[in-house]
Amino acid sequence: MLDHILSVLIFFPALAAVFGFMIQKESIRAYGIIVALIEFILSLWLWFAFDSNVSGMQFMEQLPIVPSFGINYILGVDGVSLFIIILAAFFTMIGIASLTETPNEKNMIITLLFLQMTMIGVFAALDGIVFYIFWELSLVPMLYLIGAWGGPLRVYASVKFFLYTFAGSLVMLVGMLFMAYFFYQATGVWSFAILDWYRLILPENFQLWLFAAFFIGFAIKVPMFPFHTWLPYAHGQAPTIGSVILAAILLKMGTYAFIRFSLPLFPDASVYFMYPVAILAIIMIIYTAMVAYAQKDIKQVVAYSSVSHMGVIILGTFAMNVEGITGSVFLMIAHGVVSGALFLLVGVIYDRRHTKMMDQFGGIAHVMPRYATIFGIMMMASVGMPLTINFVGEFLSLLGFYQQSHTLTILAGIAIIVGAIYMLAAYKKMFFGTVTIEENKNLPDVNKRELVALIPLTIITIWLGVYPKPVLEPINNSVESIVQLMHNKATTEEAKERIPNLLEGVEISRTPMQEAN
Amino acid sequence: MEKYLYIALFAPLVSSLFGALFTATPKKQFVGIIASLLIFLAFLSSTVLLVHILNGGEVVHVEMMTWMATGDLYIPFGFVVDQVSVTMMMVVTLVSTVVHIYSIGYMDHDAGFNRFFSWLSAFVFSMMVLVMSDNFAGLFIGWEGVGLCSWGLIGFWFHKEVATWAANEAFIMNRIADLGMLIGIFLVYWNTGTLQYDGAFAAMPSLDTATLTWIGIFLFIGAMGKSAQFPLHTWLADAMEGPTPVSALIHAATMVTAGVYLVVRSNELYDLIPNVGLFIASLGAFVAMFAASMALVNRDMKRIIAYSTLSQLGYMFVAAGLGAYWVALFHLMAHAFFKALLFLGAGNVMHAMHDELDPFKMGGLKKPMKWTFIMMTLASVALAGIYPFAGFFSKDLILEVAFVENHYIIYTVLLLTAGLTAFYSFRLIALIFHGEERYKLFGIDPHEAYKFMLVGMSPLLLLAIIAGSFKLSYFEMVTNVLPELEYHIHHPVIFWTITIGTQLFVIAAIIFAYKKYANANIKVPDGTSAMENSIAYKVLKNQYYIPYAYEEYIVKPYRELSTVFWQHVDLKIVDATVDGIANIVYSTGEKTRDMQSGNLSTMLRWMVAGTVGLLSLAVVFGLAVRHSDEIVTILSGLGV
Amino acid sequence: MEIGLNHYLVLSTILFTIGLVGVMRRKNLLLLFFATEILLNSVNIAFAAISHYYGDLTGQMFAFFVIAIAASEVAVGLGLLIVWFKRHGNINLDTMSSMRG
Amino acid sequence: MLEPVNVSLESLNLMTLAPMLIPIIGALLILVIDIFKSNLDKTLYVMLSLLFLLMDFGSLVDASGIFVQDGTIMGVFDVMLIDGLAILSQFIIVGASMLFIPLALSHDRFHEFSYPEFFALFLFMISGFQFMVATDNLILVFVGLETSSLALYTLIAMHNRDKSFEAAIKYFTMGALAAGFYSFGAMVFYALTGSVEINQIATVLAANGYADIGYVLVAVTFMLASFGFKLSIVPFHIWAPDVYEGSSSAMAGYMSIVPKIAAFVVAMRLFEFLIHSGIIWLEVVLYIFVVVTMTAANIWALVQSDVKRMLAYSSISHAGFVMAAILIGTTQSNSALFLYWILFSFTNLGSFSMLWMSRQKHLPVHQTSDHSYDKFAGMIKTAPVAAVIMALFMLSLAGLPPFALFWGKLYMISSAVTSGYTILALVMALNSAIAGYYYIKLVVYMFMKEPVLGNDGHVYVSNATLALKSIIGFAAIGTIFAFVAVNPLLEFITAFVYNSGY
Repeated sequence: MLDHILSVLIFFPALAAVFGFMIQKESIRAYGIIVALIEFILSLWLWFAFDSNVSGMQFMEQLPIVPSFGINYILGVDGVSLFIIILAAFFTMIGIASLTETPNEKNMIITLLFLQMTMIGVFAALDGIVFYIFWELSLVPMLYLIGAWGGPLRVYASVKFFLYTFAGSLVMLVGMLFMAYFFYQATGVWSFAILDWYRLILPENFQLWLFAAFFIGFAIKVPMFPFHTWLPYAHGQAPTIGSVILAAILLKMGTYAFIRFSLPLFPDASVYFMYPVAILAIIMIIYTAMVAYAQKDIKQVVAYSSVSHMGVIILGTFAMNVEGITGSVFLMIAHGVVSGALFLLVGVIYDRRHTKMMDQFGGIAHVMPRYATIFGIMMMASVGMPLTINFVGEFLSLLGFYQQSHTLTILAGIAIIVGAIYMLAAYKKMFFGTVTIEENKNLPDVNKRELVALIPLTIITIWLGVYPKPVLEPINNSVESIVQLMHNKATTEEAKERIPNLLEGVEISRTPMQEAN
Repeated sequence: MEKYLYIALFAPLVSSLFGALFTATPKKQFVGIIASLLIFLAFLSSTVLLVHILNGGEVVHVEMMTWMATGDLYIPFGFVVDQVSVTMMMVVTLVSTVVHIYSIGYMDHDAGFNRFFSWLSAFVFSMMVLVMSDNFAGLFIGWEGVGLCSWGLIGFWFHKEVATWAANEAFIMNRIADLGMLIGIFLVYWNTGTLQYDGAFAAMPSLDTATLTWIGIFLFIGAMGKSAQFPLHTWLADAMEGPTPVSALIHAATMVTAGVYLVVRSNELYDLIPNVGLFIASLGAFVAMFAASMALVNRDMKRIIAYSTLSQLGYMFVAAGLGAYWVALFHLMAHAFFKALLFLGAGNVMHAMHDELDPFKMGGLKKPMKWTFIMMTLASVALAGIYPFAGFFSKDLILEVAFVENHYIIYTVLLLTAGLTAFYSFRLIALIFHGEERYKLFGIDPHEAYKFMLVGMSPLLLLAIIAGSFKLSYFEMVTNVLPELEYHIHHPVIFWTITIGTQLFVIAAIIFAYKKYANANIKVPDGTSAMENSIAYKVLKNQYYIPYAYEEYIVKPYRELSTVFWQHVDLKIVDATVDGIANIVYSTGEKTRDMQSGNLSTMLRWMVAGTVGLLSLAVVFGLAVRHSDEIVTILSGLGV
Repeated sequence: MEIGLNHYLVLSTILFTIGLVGVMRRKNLLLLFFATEILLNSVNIAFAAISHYYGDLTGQMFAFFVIAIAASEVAVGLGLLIVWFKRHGNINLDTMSSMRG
Repeated sequence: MLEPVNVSLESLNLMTLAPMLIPIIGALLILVIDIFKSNLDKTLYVMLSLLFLLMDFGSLVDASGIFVQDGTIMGVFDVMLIDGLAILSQFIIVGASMLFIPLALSHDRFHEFSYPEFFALFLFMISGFQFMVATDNLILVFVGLETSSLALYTLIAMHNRDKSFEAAIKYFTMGALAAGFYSFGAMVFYALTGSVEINQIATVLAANGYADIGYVLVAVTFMLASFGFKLSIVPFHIWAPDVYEGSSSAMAGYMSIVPKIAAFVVAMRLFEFLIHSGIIWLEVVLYIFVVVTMTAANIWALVQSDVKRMLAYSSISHAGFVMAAILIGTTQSNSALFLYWILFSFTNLGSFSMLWMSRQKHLPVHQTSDHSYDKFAGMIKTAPVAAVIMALFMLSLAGLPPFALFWGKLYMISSAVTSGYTILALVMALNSAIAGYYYIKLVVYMFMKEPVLGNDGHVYVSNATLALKSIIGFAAIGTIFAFVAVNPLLEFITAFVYNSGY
């Protein structure tokens, strides 16, 4: 079973979802929780079985799909993907567990289980096409989640989300086809296997184009400025669970893909485009933080804040040294936990008052002290308070990028200021002051069902903030191998020097690319 | 010894968590008591450590566990108790013990009693981390931690708009400085390859001056934020919205001195870059004067003390900047004692006056509040630096340093400031305790604070008086780690003239203050008197219009810009473009769909048209091929 | 003068053009059918001529097939036409535009 | 000049005619049965046709076996040409027809199916298509083309509603025009080369080095026009939407697949040698056609309010997409064409059958047209399974992995990439994105809107029978599990296409 644990992880929820159709409406929730729980335990098992000293891929599986065209069902995890997979399982679980009463719950839970399959698939896939399949499939359940359970603008939001991402990823698909074709030219066999692509050393000008093609797909997913405008709508309209999963997992697909594809495949191009990307990232950080500050809807604040944080992740990724990339991967986890928690918290208040407008609140720290406390912890985490999970990621990302550019890092560092500004302002509006509005006078504090979701998140937030080692170590090992790979593959002088050469790196066999006509 | 270190470090944490258990429940007396006991425990173990160090025991250095480790970066949770940190530990634990005990009484009637103690102990913990950490990252943890706690404590009465506003202001201003700090840390890491103090400082001499200068500057920016140096000073005065014990502990004794501690801790760095040191010193001198001037006219008891804190911090930075690190540390310690005392006294007065802060509305309180009167007076004397009180030994030493180092401008500034200090502190004393009992107008009958509060304050009183006598033993101790520089004016005549001159000057200022404010005909100012309408007064009263400027030229524009970004850029440009593309496609469809008119003739015409179009294309192409060479010649003739 | 291949081709082209014009102009379904017939038959002329020119039968064969097909087309066409006439009482093209867009 | 020719019977090798003759025999048989005993139930005819189609299929399998052994064979005075393309396309034609025929067993009685002529014509039509693809003789192509078309017009008309007559007339008239174009084009080719066999034409033209290119282009133009009509290439697509709307959904689905593959094969035979012989003009024109057809059709599909009409436009755009294969003209692209079309036939037949299943005899008041979008509003609530299946087809049409059409698109775009048509590849990709909108629109209606009042979901299955359901189920399974079939298909197709020299 352990040999096929990844397949199990991917398809168990889907299978369960199919069976779910036969389950009677009232009991679906219990079913969903159990399935998600099993899935989560499996993912934990994966973690324990995972050998954190191995830097390469583990639990590899291979199965031909279209061998004549080089498409194979290849799975595997390394430190980079492992924890996002666990996170996906975790969030699906607490998402379902903390689900409040919704119209036709059954469809929602089945959808969530399908969504889980696609999410885990994306992070476990090691074949371009398989990756693409899950990548695209993940849109459909999300489309349904937003469109069916969302707010007044839900249809617009969901369709926008779908089409925008869809368009971007189609360009990426063309890039993948080119990649496979170049591999075919170099070796005479078609292959979409990422590990095969790693062995391909492309001339720089090809790299630039391909990088651009992949970039569009990823950047829209992340979402990077200026492709970010679908996100506020999606978050604003989506139901709580939708936003939680969108922010916690789906956004990470983009940044993960950068690390999995763009950097190792096109080291030279990555270096070439480092400054533009970094500048975009900085715009994301500062600009969206300011936009967040201007919001009136608390959920929008959190939505924009996640764009801002994704900017830091991108920056860390393009630091192209171990510190930065490790930091960005860790920050993916961190941001997943924190923003997920924040969306859950917003959901809590939304369930009580059915509004997300901050001016509808004020002084609710008096009536909901526990809620205020948890929210405060999460806010401080999101602001990047040391000893919370976010700080580790942000610190490492910025630290890493500082090696590449001092000024840009200083600009990016403004994140910790502007972040504090909008978060504190929002918190002040919501919780401080005196209770003025009648409905707020006797709001019930967080109940058990909500605590089920919030307490674990709080614990993780603190625990990984104080002791990130268990997560940081595996990530570090895998990242080291990636960085080494990049260094070895780099052809231009600049890339060679920008990407550090780690003495203990994995050996890769070079297949020089003959000029493709 | 590790045992004691861990106790000193984690007792406050335990106390904080214990308090946190009861945050949501109504007041529990025992929470306060247990908290105080735990902090006292921390104080005891710090004392043990101090003794251990004093007896020449080797530095206690523990590495608890790894925090972050990736690539070449390795950051442990490491703690060190050496001569410097043990001093800070003593100060912190002592003052916080007193403040805890005091708070039991002060917060007696507050609903958030438990929460208060939780926050307060949390602060102590962060402060301990700050001073005990053996690396910059750990320092940064404490650094942010104290910021967080100060946020929570300034905004403790979160129903008050001003309080929460001040809290956010403090937090954000510190964040601005922390960015500088962070950059400094990055620089240290990428240049020395480690964040451990010993490693980093060991590697520094080999670096080029430019880098070192940058490191020094960025680290000092961090210090400026925490120690509220100009231009990041405005938050300190506003922070007085918090409960008075908080002001005593955080905004007088400990947190604000963290900046000084940082500079002292990095003495090996700043020794290599004297220019930055000079800059620090000059800024310190400026702030000392600047803050004192604002204190002159202020009519808010706590703010006055806050400004005096600011100006004392200026003194410390002068000392530190000029390389007299041990002097800075010494003044830090002494100042902690009498300033905390002053604040707690002010707290008593506030309680007595039902949170009235305007000294002009008090007067003649020395009869009802004898003990408070004595304590505050002595504290002020110490602050003013009259022999033989603590202030004399620490503050005049700084003056001497400036003199010996031949920075006469700084010296003069500091000298004047000393006068101002004496003046405004005794202005305050006079207004509060002497003269007519103006408070009667407001129908208040003040009463002395609880006994145990006064008893609790007594250690501070004692130290405020005798702290100076530790000077030598202290010097012996800290100079093991800090540069051993004797500041002594060798020429006896000059020495005595300076010392006595200063003393006389200060005393004169005190007498002047009494003359002016202790007499019977002081009225509550109504904004009519000539002085109040003078430009200088206005300027000082409005703190040189700096807060106003910040509000006008930074906060407002930021807010407006944000709205513009959202409403206009994000929605009207970025998003509109996306939708625009979609709409263009769609409307094209709407426009051209009539091509499908459904009328058969039209359809047939379309087909024929298509064919004819192709045909003409074909003809053109065919001709082009046939006459290709002619075309080429023609084109070449045209010079294409 | 002696009539050669080109004359036939020109003739057929002219007829074809006439047919095309008819197809475009006619509003009456029946006349439209005539126009299509002209189209096909113009081609027949050309085929016959060319096949004579080349001296092989393929062209004429093609012509025969075209004739046959034209015939069957007329059959189907008229059938449709009649049904339409029964239902609407006219065979005007402009009445056949219930579907559009 | 005529001297008798004597040929030996085996040199004719009449076996090549077998696949075409079987349906003809079947058709005649059905007519004969009707003569002897009329008003028999339609099920009999359905089953008979199915039977003959099966036999046809079997003969094709046999033929493919022969092809694998000894390559391309000519027959019947070298008129018949049984090569890989012929066999593959016939597989598709017959297979799709077999999927179509059971749709006649609908729940509501539509009177076209009560006529045996319907089935007879249907079979004739199939043989027509088979003749089209199984020859490179322009005469036979013409005959096959017209046979099938004439049959098709009649079939459409038999749906017996005003719209279907209108559709039939429109289709017929334009068909006649197209026929004219075809014959003219053929004539010009004949005039140029003295031959009506494509490979002859190719050789002759190559021999004289395209001396009078102008006339060649004229011929090509007319051919393009007539095949553009069949393949519904913009602007010759103009008939398609109306005809699709007018004819029954089942028939529309059928039309979107079978006639086009036949036309594609002929187009492939005719145009690719021209492109390979370096007529830039043709390349340019085709490029324009492909891009315009894809894009324009998509854009028009966006604004449709009737699902069937939307699907009509989407089929046009799919045709344009596949037309790219002929432009690219490599083995990969040609294989991609067949792969794409097989997968497309599954999905598209499926989706049209869904419409067919929801065909009502009378329109409710709130409904503007037979299959207006709002008819499907809130389908997930009233008829979840049907909604899911419909959504599945829509997503597949949108090219969402891993459903059937994705693989077709993938391979097609890849062929564009491989032969350096980067821009084309991007255009194809982005068009899929545009297309995404209108497919998703239906999904949105089905999953995210509230059902119209009084809609109990029966309407979606009003016309359902076991036959229909099984066909749809078959299509759905094919759509979902396409990825299993892709590899064998690909290998099979590539081998056939490659061995027939395309």
